Amino acid sequence: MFEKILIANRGEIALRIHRACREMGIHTVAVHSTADADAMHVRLADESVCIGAAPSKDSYLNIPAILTAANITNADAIHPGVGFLSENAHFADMVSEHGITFIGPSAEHMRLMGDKISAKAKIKELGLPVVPGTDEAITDIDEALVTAKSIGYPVLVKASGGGGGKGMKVARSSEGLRSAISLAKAEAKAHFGNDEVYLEKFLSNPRHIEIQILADQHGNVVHLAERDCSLQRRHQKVLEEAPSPALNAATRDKIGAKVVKAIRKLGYYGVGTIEFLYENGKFYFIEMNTRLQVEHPITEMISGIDLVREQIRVAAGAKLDLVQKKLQFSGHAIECRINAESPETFIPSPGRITDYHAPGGLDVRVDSGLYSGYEVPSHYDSMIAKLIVRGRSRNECLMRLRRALEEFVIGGIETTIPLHQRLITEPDFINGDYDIHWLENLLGI
Amino acid sequence: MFEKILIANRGEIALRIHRACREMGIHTVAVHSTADADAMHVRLADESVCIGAAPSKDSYLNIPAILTAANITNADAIHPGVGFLSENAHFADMVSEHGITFIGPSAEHMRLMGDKISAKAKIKELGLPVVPGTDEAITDIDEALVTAKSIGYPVLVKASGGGGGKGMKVARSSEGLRSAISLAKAEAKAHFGNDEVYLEKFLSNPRHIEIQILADQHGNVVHLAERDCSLQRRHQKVLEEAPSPALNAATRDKIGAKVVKAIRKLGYYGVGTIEFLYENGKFYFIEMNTRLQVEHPITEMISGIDLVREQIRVAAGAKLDLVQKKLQFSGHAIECRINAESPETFIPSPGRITDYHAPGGLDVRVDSGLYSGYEVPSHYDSMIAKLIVRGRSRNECLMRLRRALEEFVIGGIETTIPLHQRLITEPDFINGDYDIHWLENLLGI
Amino acid sequence: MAKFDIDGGLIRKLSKLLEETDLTEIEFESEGQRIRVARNSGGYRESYIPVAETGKQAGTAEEQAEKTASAKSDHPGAITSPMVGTAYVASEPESPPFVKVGDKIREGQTLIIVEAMKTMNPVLALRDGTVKEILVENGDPVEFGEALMIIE
Amino acid sequence: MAKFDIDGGLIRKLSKLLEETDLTEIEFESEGQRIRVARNSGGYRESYIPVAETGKQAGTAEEQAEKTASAKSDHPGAITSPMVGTAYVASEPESPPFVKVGDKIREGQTLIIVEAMKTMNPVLALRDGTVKEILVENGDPVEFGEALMIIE
Repeated sequence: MFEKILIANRGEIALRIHRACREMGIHTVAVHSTADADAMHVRLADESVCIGAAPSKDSYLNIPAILTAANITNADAIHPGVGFLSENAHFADMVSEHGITFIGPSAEHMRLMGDKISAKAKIKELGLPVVPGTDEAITDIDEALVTAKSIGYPVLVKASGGGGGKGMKVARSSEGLRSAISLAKAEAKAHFGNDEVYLEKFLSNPRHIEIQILADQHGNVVHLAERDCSLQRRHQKVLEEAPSPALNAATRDKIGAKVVKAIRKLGYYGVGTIEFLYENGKFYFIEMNTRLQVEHPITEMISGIDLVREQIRVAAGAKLDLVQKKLQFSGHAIECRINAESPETFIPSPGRITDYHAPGGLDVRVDSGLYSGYEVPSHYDSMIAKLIVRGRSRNECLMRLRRALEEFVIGGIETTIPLHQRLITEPDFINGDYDIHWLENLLGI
Repeated sequence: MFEKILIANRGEIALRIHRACREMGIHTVAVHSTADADAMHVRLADESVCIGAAPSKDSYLNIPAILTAANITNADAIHPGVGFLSENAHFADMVSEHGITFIGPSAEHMRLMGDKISAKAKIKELGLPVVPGTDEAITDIDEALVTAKSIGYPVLVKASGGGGGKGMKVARSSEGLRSAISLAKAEAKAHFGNDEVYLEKFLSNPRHIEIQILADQHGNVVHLAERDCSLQRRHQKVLEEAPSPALNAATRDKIGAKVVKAIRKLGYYGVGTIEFLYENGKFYFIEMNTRLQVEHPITEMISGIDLVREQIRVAAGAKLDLVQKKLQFSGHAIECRINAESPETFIPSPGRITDYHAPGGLDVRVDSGLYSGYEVPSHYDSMIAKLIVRGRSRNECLMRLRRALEEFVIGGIETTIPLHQRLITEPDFINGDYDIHWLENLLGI
Repeated sequence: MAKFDIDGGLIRKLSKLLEETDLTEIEFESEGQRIRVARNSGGYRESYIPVAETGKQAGTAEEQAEKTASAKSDHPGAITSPMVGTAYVASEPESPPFVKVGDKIREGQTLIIVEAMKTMNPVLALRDGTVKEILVENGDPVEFGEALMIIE
Repeated sequence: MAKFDIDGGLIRKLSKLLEETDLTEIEFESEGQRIRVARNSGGYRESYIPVAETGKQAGTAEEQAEKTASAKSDHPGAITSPMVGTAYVASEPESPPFVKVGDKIREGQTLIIVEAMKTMNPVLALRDGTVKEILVENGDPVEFGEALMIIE
């Protein structure tokens, strides 16, 4: 097992990883920007190194600085967390070249899944259902028109190198398709420096359902059931639940088994998430995330498994001691992402936390680096806390979530707590009756 | 189900009960002394009523005030919490007479178990093992000498109406017995107004192991495994764990089944705890607590069952939906009682909390009414927080506890956090190798 | 010891200055004399309670009323309830009230009755005075320490 | 008692000064007169970090050193590290150091080298001055922004 892990991230996820390390008896190195010198995980870590100025490119995306920090602290592994360099295959290569273990899958798998077109082709080959569409980049508009007709409108134009909704356009007719393609190309070029786009069937009212997998380097693979992440705003997840209100045990087992088989065939190891759209009882692969997910705690709450611990173990070459048929998923869990934003306008609200009080009690978990007096920096993502609640049933979980939200105090800045309080009173949400558009419709976007 | 529950208690347990009520959609009434007007549960409750001055006898033990508060707020049930009036059969009677449900067992069962001699006789009759000793009060010294000889020295002289170690004396010889009896009688008289004492075998190195039971009013009884509460200081529990490091599954099932059978025969309903001393593979009944226990969360953590919720349900007449053979106890849980006391001298340290930060993350639970700026009153028990941690194994639990204690910040007063930090580094504790005297020996008491 | 001649006007002036300027302390010394005023320099707000507003199901109006009552109970002429119970301002529903605003009252006179557990507990005047304000209505539930009326 | 002549305008002026300067206290004494004004800053300690001491495995001495280094990096004459890396005070292990305490230096002169990812990054003087203090030893790991030396 590792002696010392460098955590190449910030915020609540850096604290999450620090906690797993401490619990495994592994020393931690926090690397941080000048804006995060007072962060909770920096103070709790065994060692900390300031690696650059506040902008991410100077610090959390600064590969030479992170590798240098790992060298001078003698870290034997680097955990990339989520976001930042966590899906950067080049970084994973560099880490390995320096004789340090990258806590994640192989760089090849990251590269494969990082490109949407190659990912889709591979997944299709592995026998998982994909969204009907072209397997290749659009080079010719006329060809695209033919393909779109065969798929059937509406169709979606997506950037090959994209993510987060950038470079995505819906076309509902052949006329619309022409402009959608040129708009998507322009956006893709601007955001990813690559104007490659491709075509896909546009699903009208799908849910976003993702399967968590965990695999070791010895061919053992398990799935840890699904998460329903349909509540999104501008392609950003807002609230997630596990299991999905839309799946029954048979459907879960069936897709789970398919995914496990595919991952084993792929030879993938580490944690990973296969994201699907789910509509009319059918799954359609959208992408695979080759890293920990923000919403991993809800899976931990229903499976009893510490995903970060397992991720570190398999990165160190350990064998999984989990067997699919012995895994039990019990109860229901919901995560609310709490952002430093106006709950109405979603304008970011960085600043000083004057009061902080986290809810407690049975089956209530808070993952957050906040404390009274902490200054939320304006340079990064606005997510400042995750409230995760478990109940024996979905209803119990909702009731517990309601009371936990009542107890949560974050003063001095605006947060999305009121949005979550509103969400859990919506009849559609209470009934589990929502799709990926539901939240935006509710908010009138 | 109840519409509105009055919580006749204070501190973390009042907050605990409030949380269960909120999660069941039941309105809460907090009754409080003048010293607790700013308490967390008072602020969170739907309604609050100040029932008297700071001393407990004027407020939390003030039966007319509590009943009047229930009347004017139209509460249909009263939860007595732990301590205060929770084992007062007279109070339970008064509550019923006012047409309000007492959330607890019948007053008769409380009365029966409240008297140590009648409790022991009954438990013996029900087939549970008891500590060898006289079944009756000592009236004659010579008779006591004969009995002591037949039990075998050392023997323990105990007050019939006692508790908390008051009126308890060990005698190691017949000479010692004479003075032990007169000392115990004097203490019993002073503390309980009743100088009745009785004799019992004194166990040298027992563990304190208690079985949690839960029973409805329809004859359904389950046990929720055991808690090991051997770590005590002056008969006050300091740290508890579940399951006990000393029991294996077969022993657990055997004593559990015996207890369930006895409780069913007794016709008892509500939550309850059968406390045993455990030495050389044998259990010896000491007492039954006819109420919720402070340490109930560790049972919740390994069973997944919300004990307060179940307690409220069965008080309302609902049937248990739990079946013994379907209950699973998974993982390991430890509770640290955090007191406002010097960790070395145990001198109480009431005062204002300047900084408060509770630990978070996976399987870490905090039950506490503390917040930054809260003033810990000097009138009551010094327990201010409970840190409860779960792990898949005892070792994982210990590692998690260590990191959670590191994160816990309570500033402005002294607390016993450093004591707990010390305890979990002790090899005997790490090995689970301790009895009820271990902690006092460690502390040199 | 020489008589210390406190200049109340000066203190009031300084107090107002403190308020106006949001200072916590003013100290002044002149010709062997020194004065210092300060106000609540606690380091945190007094009795700050970190409770999300939504935690309270009771309306804010009710809370406001509660606050007012609590403020009244600090009034030097407040008569507070000796117990939790129901306040009665008259001996019978049809009877005239024990006292009305403006009444001159004498020590020992019954001002109000608080009923708890079916026992009637008269609240007596502890000194002579005049009823300035009656804060409860007949049949109102009252808490321990809640102000019932103001006598001056 | 002599009339205490409080200058309200003066206090208001001091209050504004407090605000402007972000001071918490001003005390003034002149010809037997003394005035002092104060204001609480914030209601919580600045950059208060609620971390239990035991959370830090690193010794307190190290922490102390860290604090000192951090204080030094605020020094107006501090030369700080442009990156995380390893500091070298000389071009070769056997060579004399680039600069010594007391040396007069000229703008553009190499003061120290920070090595990161096997590249050598010279840290140059931005103006003329004198080396007052060298804060790192040859081969020391340095953070971004860490003070390397003081030039005056």
